[in-house]
Amino acid sequence: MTSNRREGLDGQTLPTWEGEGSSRVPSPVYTDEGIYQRELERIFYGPHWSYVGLEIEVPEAGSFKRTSVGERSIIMIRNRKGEINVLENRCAHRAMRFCQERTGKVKTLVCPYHQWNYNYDGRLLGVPFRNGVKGNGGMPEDFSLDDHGLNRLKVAVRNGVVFACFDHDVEPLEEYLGEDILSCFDRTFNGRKLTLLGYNRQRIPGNWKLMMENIKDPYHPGLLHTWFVTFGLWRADNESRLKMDKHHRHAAMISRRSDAVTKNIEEGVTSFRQNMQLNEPLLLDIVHEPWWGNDTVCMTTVFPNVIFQQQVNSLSTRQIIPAGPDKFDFVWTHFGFEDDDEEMVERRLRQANLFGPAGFVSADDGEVIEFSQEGFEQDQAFSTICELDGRGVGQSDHMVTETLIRGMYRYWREVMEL
Amino acid sequence: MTSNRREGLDGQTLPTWEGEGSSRVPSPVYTDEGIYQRELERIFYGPHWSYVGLEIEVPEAGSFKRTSVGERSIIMIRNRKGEINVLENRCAHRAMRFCQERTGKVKTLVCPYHQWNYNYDGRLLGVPFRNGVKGNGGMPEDFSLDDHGLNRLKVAVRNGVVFACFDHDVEPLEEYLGEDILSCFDRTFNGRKLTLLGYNRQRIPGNWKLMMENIKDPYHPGLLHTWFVTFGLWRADNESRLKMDKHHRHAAMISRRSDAVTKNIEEGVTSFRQNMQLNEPLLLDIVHEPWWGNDTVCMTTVFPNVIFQQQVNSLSTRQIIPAGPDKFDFVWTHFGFEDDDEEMVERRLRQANLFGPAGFVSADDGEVIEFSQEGFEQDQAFSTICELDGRGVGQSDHMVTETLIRGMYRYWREVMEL
Amino acid sequence: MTSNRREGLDGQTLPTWEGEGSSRVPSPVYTDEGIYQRELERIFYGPHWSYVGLEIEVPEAGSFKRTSVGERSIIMIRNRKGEINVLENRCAHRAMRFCQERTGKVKTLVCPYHQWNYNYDGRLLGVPFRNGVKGNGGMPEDFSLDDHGLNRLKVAVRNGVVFACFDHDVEPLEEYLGEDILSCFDRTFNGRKLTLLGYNRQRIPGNWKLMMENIKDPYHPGLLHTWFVTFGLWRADNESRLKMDKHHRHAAMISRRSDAVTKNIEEGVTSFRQNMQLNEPLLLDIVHEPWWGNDTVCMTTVFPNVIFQQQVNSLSTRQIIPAGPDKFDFVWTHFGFEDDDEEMVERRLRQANLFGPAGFVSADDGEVIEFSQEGFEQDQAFSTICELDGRGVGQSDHMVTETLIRGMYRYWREVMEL
Amino acid sequence: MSVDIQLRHAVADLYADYGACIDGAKYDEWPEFFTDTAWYRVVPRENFDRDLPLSTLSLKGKAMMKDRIYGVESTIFHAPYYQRHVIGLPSITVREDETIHVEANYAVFRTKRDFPAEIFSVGRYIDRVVFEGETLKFSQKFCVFDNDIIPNSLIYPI
Amino acid sequence: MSVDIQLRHAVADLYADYGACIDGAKYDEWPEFFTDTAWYRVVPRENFDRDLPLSTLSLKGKAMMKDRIYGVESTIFHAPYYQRHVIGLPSITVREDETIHVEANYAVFRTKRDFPAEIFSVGRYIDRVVFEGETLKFSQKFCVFDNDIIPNSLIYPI
Amino acid sequence: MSVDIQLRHAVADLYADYGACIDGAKYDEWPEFFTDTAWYRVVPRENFDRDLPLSTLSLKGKAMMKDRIYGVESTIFHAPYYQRHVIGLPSITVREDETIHVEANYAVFRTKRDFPAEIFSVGRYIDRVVFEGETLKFSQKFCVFDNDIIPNSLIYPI
Ligand code: FES
Ligand code: FES
Ligand code: FES
Ligand SMILES: [Fe+3]
Ligand SMILES: [Fe+3]
Ligand SMILES: [Fe+3]
Repeated sequence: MTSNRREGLDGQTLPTWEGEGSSRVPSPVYTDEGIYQRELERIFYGPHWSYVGLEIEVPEAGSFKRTSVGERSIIMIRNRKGEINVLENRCAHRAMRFCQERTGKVKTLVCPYHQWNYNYDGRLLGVPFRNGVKGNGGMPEDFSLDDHGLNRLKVAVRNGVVFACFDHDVEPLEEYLGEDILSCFDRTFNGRKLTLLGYNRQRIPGNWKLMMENIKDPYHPGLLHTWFVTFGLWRADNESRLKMDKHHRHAAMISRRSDAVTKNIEEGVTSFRQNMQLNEPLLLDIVHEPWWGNDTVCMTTVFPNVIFQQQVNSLSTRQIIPAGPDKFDFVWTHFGFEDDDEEMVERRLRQANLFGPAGFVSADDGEVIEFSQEGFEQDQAFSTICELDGRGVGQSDHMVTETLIRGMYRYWREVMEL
Repeated sequence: MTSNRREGLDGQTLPTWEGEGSSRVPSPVYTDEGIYQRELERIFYGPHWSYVGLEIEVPEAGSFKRTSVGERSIIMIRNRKGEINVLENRCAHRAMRFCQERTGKVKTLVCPYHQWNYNYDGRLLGVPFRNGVKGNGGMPEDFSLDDHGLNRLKVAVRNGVVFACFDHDVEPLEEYLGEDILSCFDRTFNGRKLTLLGYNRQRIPGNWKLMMENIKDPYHPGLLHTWFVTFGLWRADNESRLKMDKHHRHAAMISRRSDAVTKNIEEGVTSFRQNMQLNEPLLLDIVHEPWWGNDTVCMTTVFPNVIFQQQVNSLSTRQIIPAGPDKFDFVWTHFGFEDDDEEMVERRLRQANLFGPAGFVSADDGEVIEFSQEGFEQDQAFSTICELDGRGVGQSDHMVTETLIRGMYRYWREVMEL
Repeated sequence: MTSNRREGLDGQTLPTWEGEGSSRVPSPVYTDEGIYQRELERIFYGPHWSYVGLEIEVPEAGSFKRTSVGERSIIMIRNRKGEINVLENRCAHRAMRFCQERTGKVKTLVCPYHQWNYNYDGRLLGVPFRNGVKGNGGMPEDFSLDDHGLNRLKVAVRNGVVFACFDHDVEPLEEYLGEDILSCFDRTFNGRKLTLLGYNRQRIPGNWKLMMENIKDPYHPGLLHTWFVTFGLWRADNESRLKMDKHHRHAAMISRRSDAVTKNIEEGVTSFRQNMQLNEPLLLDIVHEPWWGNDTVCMTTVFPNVIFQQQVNSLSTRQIIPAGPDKFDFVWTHFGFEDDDEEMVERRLRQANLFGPAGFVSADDGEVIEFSQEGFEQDQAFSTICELDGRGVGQSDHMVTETLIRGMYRYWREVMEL
Repeated sequence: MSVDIQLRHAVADLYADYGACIDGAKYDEWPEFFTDTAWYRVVPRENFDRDLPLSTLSLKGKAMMKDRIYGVESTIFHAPYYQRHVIGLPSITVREDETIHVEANYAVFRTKRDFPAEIFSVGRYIDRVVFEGETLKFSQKFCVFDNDIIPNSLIYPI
Repeated sequence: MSVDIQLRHAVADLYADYGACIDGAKYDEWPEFFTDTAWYRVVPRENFDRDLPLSTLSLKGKAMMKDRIYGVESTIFHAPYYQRHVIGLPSITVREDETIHVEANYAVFRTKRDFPAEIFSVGRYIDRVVFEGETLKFSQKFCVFDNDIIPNSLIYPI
Repeated sequence: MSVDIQLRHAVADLYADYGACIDGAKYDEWPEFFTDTAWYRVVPRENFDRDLPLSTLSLKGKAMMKDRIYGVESTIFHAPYYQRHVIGLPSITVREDETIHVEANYAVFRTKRDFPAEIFSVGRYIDRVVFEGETLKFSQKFCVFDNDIIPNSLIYPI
């Protein structure tokens, strides 16, 4: 895969949609470099909130975590007031991405090239030799420290989760999420103190939206993920609800595990293994937690860059960091709660075997995304067909639908004007 | 070498040919991304037959082989009637390049993402939950399985060799090859059962046409390939004939080994080694096969993607799979005939040491192609000079000519309108 | 980092400068592929002298060294008259970059593909089968050897240093350098015989101009390079002079080591290590050489591709070979003088530990260039601020200034018309 | 305590055989390199160095390892690939309590169809071994990998 | 049969010397690592696993190996490059019939002028060795490589 | 002279420990692998083969090595990275004069934050070792690297 730009002599390939709808997504939406650049501008750097981390990752004043919003490197850092700032990791002097460690604690933010020095709020504190040396040189009269701080993003913190946005005119986080999605968010993040279990990082060679599709697609788990099917963790016939915000950019898939697991030949699901048995039942040692209510699974996709996972006892945030139209980094942050006992911690860690780059029910998601990308690359004239349960967009109380995907692309077309 | 696109601020570099002829090929023909995209559209996906394999590679119903035409992944598969189909390896649902193994045998073609299920003819047999689950969801009324099969290529099979084309309006294979080339083809492939000896795969960092040029260039073997020269396998003074189809896109170089090998200082061939002797004469243990007639070598280039090799007792097909303007994969399939005795099999395998990525007379072809590409990359204003034996195009009864190369580019200019 | 081309649907991003000046350099100047292509055309292949090597690297007739000017491979070779030629490494026949070894000695320059044969002046001496074989083929009547030699660059040799230029209308080297820079050049290269100590090669993932900036930036050494500061090799308060040619494209930073090394908190230089002591004082065993005069350091940047280093007893040329807007190869050639005694050779070799890819005061230059490039990549709308000592351009007798950088970009804007 | 020659050779053979087993795709034999209660763990160096307990894969006991192999071979869809282990010289230390600690650097190369070989995982084995009768087995095998990102997915054991 | 220490060390030295010989570009010495009738083969894992007899290179007998070296050094034009072998721990098995079978994983890195090192070939040596007097020699050396494509050409022995 | 088993094992341990020390970022312990007057050198194969005396790094004596470590840890600004050494089987030769010469091929992989592992340096150790009492130390260690360009900078010891 050399370049994704399919620009021929005959000019740029623009995506041509069949009709007004969003049920048939053309290949260039996934492969075109120009479209991707507009996505960065309008989506990742536009009025959309991006997940950047958890408060517990920066416990004290000066504690920082380096990550990215879109392709731009940023620093999440706690100031002396205990507030969390998100600053662009780029020195105002000569563009240095000066922060290279992933996490740590600093007194001030110093760019080593010429030791320009910023505080936790990104304010430029000083410039060496600003007034010259022995009367020579130095910065001009009209140079003002205030004009050359670090680029500061708008920040929203809710119940320990940190979001940021380059566009300061973005609506408040709560409005951005909308009532339904907010309630799913608050179900997991209700203010309890979180505990950090660790990270998994993978690079997936596919367009970033394919991951969003994957988690907005309740159709595939019961088919692709044999493990799910066989142990009833996810089945097309499980009780479930699908929710979206009013713009249809975010979604939540909520489901409950069925107690009786039966063969369902009638729907021709070949991935069900009747005779499959675990040698180690502990792998699926699920213990109900009060805050779940009846639901055993809640997967929330917050556009554009994060998925909040509750799969029985396994909890994680999954962050998307795009790196061109044809790949993205996918960062898993697993967590628990302060009041988890040892068994529960162990249980969350054990169930983590189902997820992440090696997970029984996640490793193949990365693979199918890669193969879909290959399919788009090989034919720019192709369009997908996402018409399960029709061509419209709306809430749903079952999982035999691609409505969430159509919803995301309806919003995408508005924003991208494509 | 980052990108091959030489598009400057001052707009796209188009190839500028000197005059009407095709004897001076400008650099962008080998390096420009836009030109390459048009080649894919008009040549590889247009009305030209591409080699995809040998019938013996898919012996039974359900046996398949995955390969590519241009950059598009395809599946060659035998159906229950014994016919060979060539299907694009891309699920109609969400573009999955679902077939990942190179070869095997399957009951049906199933895309694992949502288990859409296709038969050997590419027909969509079924879609899980098509009619919904418990009355919920499912595909729309107007959804028809017939509209969503795998993309099916036109197929031509001749004497055990399989060709395919995305454009169903392509002329019949026999017309496409033309009488002269067809006779060369039939000389080797006369209906005898073939036996598969194995594969060699190399990635050559050069434009795909440079490989075609190399095998249309009877000028170089007597100079570059010391091995050839010294043992008289290929010499400028050997008897030979050069043929083309009427469009000059295909060619055949036919030659016979000279019995007496003499120094030929007079032509200043410095690659001749007078005192060179084999420690192991078996390396050149050549045994004449009746079907050869008088000719010991027949190299046939079938535009755009295959070379059929008969070099004394060594037989192979060499498939070109382009991967950008600056590289291609080159796949060697060595074969023999069912009635070969053990010695002959052993002989073909031994002579295979002369060919392939490590071959005494082929390894350096890959190298010179790489270095030519480097030369084109470094100067977009350069043009080659292919004027040995003039500037015209025509058959020839000697090897001191570049007419076959001029022929290919004359055709290329017509098709590409450049 | 896939592609540096930031071309969105909304067309090409052109650099927008704040005002007429050159003190605020916009990101695309460092990242845009189209701008880079124009740089190759107008700067590297235009009327500018590029360093290609030292005379001692090609001691005898037929001795050659392969290197590059811009992205074009060239051969520096000595002919029988003892003159040095610089020839483009590209066969006139079919573009072969035929010279692959880095250095060596040859009788003639032969392209192995078809054995076209060139002499040390690049003249085509012969073409195999030019007159055909047995009356067949051969080159056309009007084929003239003189029309198909190797592309020959204009060459200038001064006191053992070799420069070349693709544009034969370039002004003489001495005028090109101008009086001030020439005197710095002649200070080191005064005609003494040089001795070759060896090479270091590194690939730096940043725009090539960032290296020029780095050596035109007397502001950073006293801050970034703790080693310098602490041992007084380079301090903002050292006596120094900054010179430029009249176009401000070249520069020289001349400085003398201060004897007394004192803490300089007043300027808030945190990189000074009071308690730092060498376990092995030999690392800084500096011995004054008569030709220095009072100056201990002279760093000369000759636009566009070379830096001449004299840092106390360590001497090197540093060649820039660009490879796209986002990276370049940096080749260090360390040398001494024929009359160096053993101790001095050993000393030069020992002090080489300070420089090169692992050097105490150079390794971090490569790093900061990489991080600056990352900063430019992440925001095309960013501009640097190079306003230390004002916004103008001029000579200086102190180091608290970025005037040399502003000078280079003033010239760059003229040449590039951007 | 000093390391006797028998042990050195037994360890060398164990690691050679272990790599050969996986690279040869004999996955069913893989759990047999472990004791019944062994802990097999694939963990990013980041988590390991920061004492974060999360693993990329954490299998406690041979039973769980068998489930993993079943999962890999029968339930996880993935592109086929070859693995190739190159394992460095192991360092062996026998503790007071007679437990045998072995560490070794490794590089695993992955080859997917139609592609060159690529670096898949590089890191360090931090293991414990015990003799079960004549044969040496892993009672602990931690694969602590340096590579900061996993190239899409990790299917087979490392 | 058990593997005695002398043999272990002789094998270790053989592989270390073999790699050093090639990486040091002492190609003329290379055939001397083999018996007169040895079979040296470089073969894609694809062919090997599918029992397809084609090799990328198949040299039977020291004479043919010498011809290869002559061909490489005097007849094949190619870009100069360095090779670097990193060979893993060998596994040795002595069969009933006293033949000594040795297998080892290898990674070979190639460096071309002006470029970083790259993975050139990774795979497994599947060899047989015999003592000729004091010195151990290869009577069979199969280099079964994983990498699904060869980066342009393969010139020197692996 | 023949190489006795003790020496073989001491050498194997030395190289395993050396790699572990660097990869484990225990840089302060690194100089302790050398004698007081040892010569540590990182040199491009190009210079080495052409007898050009320049090194990328040339540290004569343990004192200079300590200065290097101080410089690396306290004065050179650079991106953080992991190193991982995979070292091949060493060849040991004891000369007439009883000096012990050891050579071994190595591959060092570098991992920067947010990136996959990459080939950082491949080459050959050309070393001399001596016993200081019980412990084996390097009196010379030349790291002759093949890779024709260094990926930006080389900070830590190889
Ligand atoms: S680039 Fe940050 S201080 Fe100069
Ligand atoms: S992508 Fe093939 S079935 Fe959905
Ligand atoms: S390409 Fe140089 S001689 Fe033909
Ligand atoms: Fe899934
Ligand atoms: Fe050829
Ligand atoms: Fe510097």
